[in-house]
Amino acid sequence: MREKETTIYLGPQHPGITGNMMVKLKVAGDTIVKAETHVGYLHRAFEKLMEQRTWTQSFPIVCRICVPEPDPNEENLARAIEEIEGREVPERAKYIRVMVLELARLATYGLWMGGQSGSMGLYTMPQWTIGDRDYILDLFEELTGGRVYHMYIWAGGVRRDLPEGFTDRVLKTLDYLENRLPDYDNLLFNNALFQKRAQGVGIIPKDKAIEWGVVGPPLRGSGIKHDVRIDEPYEVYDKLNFIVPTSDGCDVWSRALVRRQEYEQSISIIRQVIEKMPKGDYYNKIPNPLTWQVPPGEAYVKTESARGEFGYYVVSDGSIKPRRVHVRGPAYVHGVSLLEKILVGANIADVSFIMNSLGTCPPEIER
Amino acid sequence: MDINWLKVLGIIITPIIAFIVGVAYGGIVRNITARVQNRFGPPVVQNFWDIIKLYSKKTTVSHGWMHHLAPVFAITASVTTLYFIPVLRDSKLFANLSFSGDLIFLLYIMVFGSLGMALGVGQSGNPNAAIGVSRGLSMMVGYEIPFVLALVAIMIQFHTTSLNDLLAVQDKFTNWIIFQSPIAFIAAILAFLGMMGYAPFDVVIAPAEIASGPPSEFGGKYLGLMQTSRSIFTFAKLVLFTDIFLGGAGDFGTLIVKTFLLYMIPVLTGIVNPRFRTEQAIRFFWKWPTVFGVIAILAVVMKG
Amino acid sequence: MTYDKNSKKIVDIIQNFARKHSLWILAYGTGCGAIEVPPTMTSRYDGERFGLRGAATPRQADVLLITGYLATKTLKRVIRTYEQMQSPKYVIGFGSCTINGGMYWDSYNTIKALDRYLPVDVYINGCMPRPESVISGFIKLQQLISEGKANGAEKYQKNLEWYRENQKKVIHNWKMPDYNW
Amino acid sequence: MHIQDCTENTCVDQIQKIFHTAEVEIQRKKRVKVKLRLDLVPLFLSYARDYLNFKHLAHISCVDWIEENEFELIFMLWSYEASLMIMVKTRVNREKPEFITLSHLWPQAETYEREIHEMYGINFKGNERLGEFILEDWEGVPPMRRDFDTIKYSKENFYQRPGREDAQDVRETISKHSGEEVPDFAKEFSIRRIEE
Repeated sequence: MREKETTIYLGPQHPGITGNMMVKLKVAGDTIVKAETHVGYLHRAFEKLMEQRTWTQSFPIVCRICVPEPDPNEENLARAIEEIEGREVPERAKYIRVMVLELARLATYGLWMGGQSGSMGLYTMPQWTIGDRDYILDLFEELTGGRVYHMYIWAGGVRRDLPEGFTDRVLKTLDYLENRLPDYDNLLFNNALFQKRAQGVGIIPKDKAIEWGVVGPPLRGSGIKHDVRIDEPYEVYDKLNFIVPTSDGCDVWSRALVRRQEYEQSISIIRQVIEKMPKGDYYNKIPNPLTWQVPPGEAYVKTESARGEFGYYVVSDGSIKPRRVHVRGPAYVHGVSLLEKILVGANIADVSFIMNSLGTCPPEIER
Repeated sequence: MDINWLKVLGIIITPIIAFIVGVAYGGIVRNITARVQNRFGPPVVQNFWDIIKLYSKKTTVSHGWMHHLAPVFAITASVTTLYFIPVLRDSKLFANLSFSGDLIFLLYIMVFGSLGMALGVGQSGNPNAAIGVSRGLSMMVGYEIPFVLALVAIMIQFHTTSLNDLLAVQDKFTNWIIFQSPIAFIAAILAFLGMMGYAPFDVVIAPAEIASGPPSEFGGKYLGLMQTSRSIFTFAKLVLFTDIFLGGAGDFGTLIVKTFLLYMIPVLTGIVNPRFRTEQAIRFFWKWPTVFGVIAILAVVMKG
Repeated sequence: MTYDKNSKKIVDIIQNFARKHSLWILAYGTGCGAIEVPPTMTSRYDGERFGLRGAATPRQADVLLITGYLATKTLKRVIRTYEQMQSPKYVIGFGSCTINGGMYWDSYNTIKALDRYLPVDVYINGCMPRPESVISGFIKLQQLISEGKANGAEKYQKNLEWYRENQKKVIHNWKMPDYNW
Repeated sequence: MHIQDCTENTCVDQIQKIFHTAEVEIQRKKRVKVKLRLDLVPLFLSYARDYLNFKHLAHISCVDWIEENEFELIFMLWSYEASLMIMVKTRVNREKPEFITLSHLWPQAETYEREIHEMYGINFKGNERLGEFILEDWEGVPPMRRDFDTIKYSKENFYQRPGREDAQDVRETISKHSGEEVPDFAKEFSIRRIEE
């Protein structure tokens, strides 16, 4: 006998949904038969707006595409413009950029740990990690003036040099975060209940992961060693020592393990960056931003964000405004087509859990 | 007719005390949780403000009469449960309505509130609430089994189904039932974790999964009634467990200490644990707690 | 028994005091401002000190926090959500884009002034507002409540036609999704 | 044939051997640009996927070249083995934009197609889920086309709160309020408004 199917709308107003989107679920008993995502609740038409703004005015726009981690967006646009224009970036600026990107990664992983455990009812973890994430935001605030949106990475370098004694404060924060890791382990990663819930849930098979276009930690959690930082090194990642952790479980648990190890890797990367950072210029000055014309050309640049590969396709037609900026966020695939596939057969209790493990973030799906 | 005025007075003030203690416990728990979470936490009286606010809200929704009745069912069940539990031992005022078969009666009446809720929620038509209720009923099937087994073991051991008789048995510290039949206590305390609805057994109200479960569609006064009922029921359960296992209490000071310590078991477990899925939770209850319950009965029967 | 004016007043004071100290925020991240709500509620800034708490469903919530710009698609849901909430209810406009469109002033898909569509009690400006300013916005709301001035819901009921007219101007197809609860 | 260690140059040679009409160039390290006729694109993509091992569809994009009355479709493929990206570019007529769906090759192509359909109005034959995706109840020109004027639309449809006009150049406003003198080089910028 078939069980009666009910339709459940998960969102847009729902405490379990990761952002403003909706998943329409057809449920038989506790098992999901069909999932359909509905997005567009956050559409601000950024790509259209960027066609109305000058190149420099586009920077405040792109960082708002991904709220938890805005820096890869600025990095992408800056690198795309530099590639089209052939503008050199000073060595010091490259190191500073890597430092900012990795700090943003740490902050995002803090947020992710909170979201992942909050989605299964462990409310102590978000309180700790989001509280600790604030110390990173403090660093950002000192460096850039903004807690969440930084607009720090510009075409040609970074907006300002590091303040005096900043690197010491970064190291101090890193020490603090590293000392907190055993606490996180005890509460979340070594928690038998978390393992029990995460293992065998939300499986993305290895061959399907390639076919479905999975990126970032979910891809590495399916056993494929792909990281833009290694495969197509940008900035100074080729001069730094770090490993790309992978795990073969293909489930939520292995994705969690990958992220947990990357957290440590990021800390080590920032330490290396601070050690190796040269002195010198931090900004290759651009001409008057209101009349600055970027020569015609196109570029596709990629950055590895905490949730996967961020791709920007930028076209210039030689005017003071971009012709087209097309953003491909990691959640674009994860949040729509992938989610619809792996939710089928899952338990209704695991929807929010799986969404968190994929890093679904609606603002970058619809932009 | 001879009216026992003391009993009437007891009936009036018992729920009030239960409400105040229950709500205060809620506030203290929120504070303890906050301290574990590295923060300051709300004032201890926060839960009173919450409940007053809920009662002062205007309610404009209606989903039919069962929807109105559901919170009333809940509060009736809580208060009735409380009435059949002797709050203080050897006290005329707080002996309430306990009679010789009250343990068995309590087993039934404790379920009543959830069933009433189920009926009311069914009428609201909210799928989240419906799922929440079905989860709640499955969970109940899970934790009732070890709980009943533990109580049966105790009933056989002491040849009584009356709480007052059980209290009489535990006349001194070493005679507490927790020491006389520890295996039954283990089974019962594990069931108690499920009963209190803290993590890892809070699937019923899991916000990230089904909004807030059964109360999804209840706001304002309804939610206020349900919070009141929850506070009273929490207190009732704590007193029940204190009476059965910890030798009851002769005065309010002892009662507060014992119930509070007992309350800390589910609360502290809840702070550091995520929640089980429904089927995982039921599997848990039917594994170890049930085994302990059966062992307790076997031990009693063999001895006896 | 005679009707005593003072007694009603005392009840009012107690009610307002309770309302003021128990503000349940609806868990609805309507825009990017939702990223500053977790820090406000968690260990560093701890909004629970002021009686702020999350509420899972609109029926239980008191405060609708509009965290940023509203796309017209979301506006439709937000109106629906707002009307499901039980009064007294309050709306907080969070971020510059709720006030005058902010940086989305020329976008074709976002509304520019929130108070044309929903009655806003308190605006918090900034993009993003820091958690401190969020908390200060809530304290302002508490002040308004205790003075009895946070009456956006009443305004909405009285001027429903004006609000509806504005809403329908933006939402072309005024057919709400088929909820059956 | 299977290319395990495909570099930019071998890749270009391989493509030119099979697709004679394709314009292939190395844009930079790890980027190969291929310009193709519209009808050859599906063939080329399945060839690249199955024989050149470009398994990962990274991106599908669209650019409106209104001056040439054409849309440009761009497909990005990534090869995990070779760490190489090829960018396949093709042009579609703007009057009757049509292409076929790629969702049988890559399931996630469906999402890209839905978005491009909605934003540019390109019809992907075979994709069953075209239709409302991001926008709701949208009438008129697809918004990402160049001939759609977002400023005009938002002024007509949304209430614009007054008081923004003078805030377009912050510097000017500040100097008006506080009497601060604007330096000469800054005056030149303040003439140019965003709206022009």
